[in-house]
Amino acid sequence: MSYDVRTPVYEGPFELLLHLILKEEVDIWDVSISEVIDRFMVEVEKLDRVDLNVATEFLLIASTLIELKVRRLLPGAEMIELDEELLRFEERDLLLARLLECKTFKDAAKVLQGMLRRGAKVVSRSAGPEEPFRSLSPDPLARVTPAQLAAAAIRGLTPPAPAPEVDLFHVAPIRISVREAADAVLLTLNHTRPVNFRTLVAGIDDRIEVIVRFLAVLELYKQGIVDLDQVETFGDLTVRRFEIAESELDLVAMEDWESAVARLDADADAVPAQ
Amino acid sequence: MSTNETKRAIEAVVMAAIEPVEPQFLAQLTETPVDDIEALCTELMAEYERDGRGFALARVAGGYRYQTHPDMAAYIERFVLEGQSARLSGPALETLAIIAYKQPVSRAQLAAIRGVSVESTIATLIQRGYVAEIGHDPGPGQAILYGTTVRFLEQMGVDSLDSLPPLAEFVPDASVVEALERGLRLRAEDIPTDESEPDAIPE
Amino acid sequence: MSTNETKRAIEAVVMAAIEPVEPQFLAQLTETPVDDIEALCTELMAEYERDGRGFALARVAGGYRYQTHPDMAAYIERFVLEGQSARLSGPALETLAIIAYKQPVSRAQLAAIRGVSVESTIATLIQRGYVAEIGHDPGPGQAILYGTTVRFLEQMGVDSLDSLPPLAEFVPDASVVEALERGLRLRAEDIPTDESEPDAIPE
Repeated sequence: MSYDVRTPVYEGPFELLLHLILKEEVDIWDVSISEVIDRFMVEVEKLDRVDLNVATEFLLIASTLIELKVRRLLPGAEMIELDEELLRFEERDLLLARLLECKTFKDAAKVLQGMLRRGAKVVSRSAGPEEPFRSLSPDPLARVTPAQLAAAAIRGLTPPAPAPEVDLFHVAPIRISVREAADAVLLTLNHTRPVNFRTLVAGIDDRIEVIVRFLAVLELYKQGIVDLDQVETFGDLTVRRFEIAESELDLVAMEDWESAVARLDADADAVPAQ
Repeated sequence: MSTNETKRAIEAVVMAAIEPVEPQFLAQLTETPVDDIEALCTELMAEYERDGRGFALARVAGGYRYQTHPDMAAYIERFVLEGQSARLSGPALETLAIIAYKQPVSRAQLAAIRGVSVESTIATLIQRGYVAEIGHDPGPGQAILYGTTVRFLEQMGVDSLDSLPPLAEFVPDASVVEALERGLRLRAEDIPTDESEPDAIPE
Repeated sequence: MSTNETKRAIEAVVMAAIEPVEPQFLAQLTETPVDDIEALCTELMAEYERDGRGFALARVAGGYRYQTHPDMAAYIERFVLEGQSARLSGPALETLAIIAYKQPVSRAQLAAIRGVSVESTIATLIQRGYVAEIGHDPGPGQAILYGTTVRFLEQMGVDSLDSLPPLAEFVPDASVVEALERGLRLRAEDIPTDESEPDAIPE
């Protein structure tokens, strides 16, 4: 593979990870954690400019790797519950899938490059019709209004690298606010019978929504509307509604959560689902 | 109209055009079935090639156009001099590849696949005219969706997106998958044991 | 270079050219005496006529060009009236708009703003009669400066450049301002008033 003649400059964490695994044959698990980090940092330092988004992604990948590795080293690994084990495989597979996708498009790009290069070797006819036919054709500018010209000028004068925009894409998945989540929780807890937290989030697939619901439960606990109980560490969390609430539901306090949720969601956006 | 006359008309019209001429349009102008137009164009292509012409008739972006013969690139390069726009960077090419195969695609989806922000590469691709905003996501975010342009097809010298090699051809082969799996394996037990696949064990 | 190769090169270059190509230029490009070029072009003309091509190689003022065969005039008329050849591409319109608003402007400045070579776009705009060379940069490079023509104003339906809509509050990015300033001795009114920023003034 003669592709990598230049000093490797990585455009992103996947590319770096691909390089570490495929080219340098680093076995992420056979080397020590510090070595993984060192090698990662050496490569990161080669980046000629620090893009905050890139840096964040690098951190994310690095921490995922370390997390996977640490879990393996932790004592009592044999006792890990089955679904946690599965979850870990899921994380690994997710990373693997993304690496494969990255590699697929990297290779596709090489072929496109070849096609573009071949395409650049030919010049297409663009002289158009000769006179007197040329004068027959309607003048293309006749259909352009001054306003369209001004718009074209602005388009043309707008530099290639646009100012970062607030991308609202990440807002989309949020379908529920803490306030709404609290309503939903209270609806389920209309008796004083304790309910398992799992029940409260049953049927919710979106991780963020689960977290929002958890935040709602915490807020209700803080406000003295529900009680929480957890018999053993990592055991199930049970939620029980007080028969007589210690206070009214404070809606203003609920709103405070929303900015936190927005941040949380922005973070989640950096780890796109599947 | 005789076949010969139709062929001449095709040659004249395509010569006068500044962008690929759709066969339907040629059919309409010459009052000839589209299939015949396609057949005649194929004949013309073969004739130019046989006669060793320095130009060619090409089927590009859904139509026919005259272009210089690839063998003549050296003269054309000298002729157009600065005409060649700068090469695309690796990241720009990879982003272009994702857009070409996954369109319509949003910036967030592109960033997810690339693992980095794609702001500036998209801007470059739009400026080159290879990529354009082709719509909005109907979902709540109303994210802008990107796709490739006719100019992209023209530059690539292909007739349509279907003429691109299928993405499946680029899916990494088993050895790459295996190397990645090895690199990312969770624990010692994940390594296949000696009996099953001794090669898989890293030295 | 073989005679055949020279002929192919002539065909390719004339096909790619927008304006008629001078035989001297072809001679230089192919390292062939001008007389031979003329002879080869005469051969090509005869070949196309013999093969009953719908186009012809013609010797016009300024050199050789491809044009449609006179017999095909009826088709070309219909084709041209349909207006397929009468579209200004997005990039061409943008370049024209930049020239209109920022004239006089050099090719290098346009290329810097557009991020791509503007050779062929400018050629098209000149050919259309919208843009003309209106002077030379007094600076060392003596670069050709372009501006819009009276014909441009007529087609836009405005009396003068002042009648074009103002670009409102649009403020070009620093990189565009820099590109405009680079290599061009500034007209007094263009010099940034902020004297504290000597960097903005070209060397």
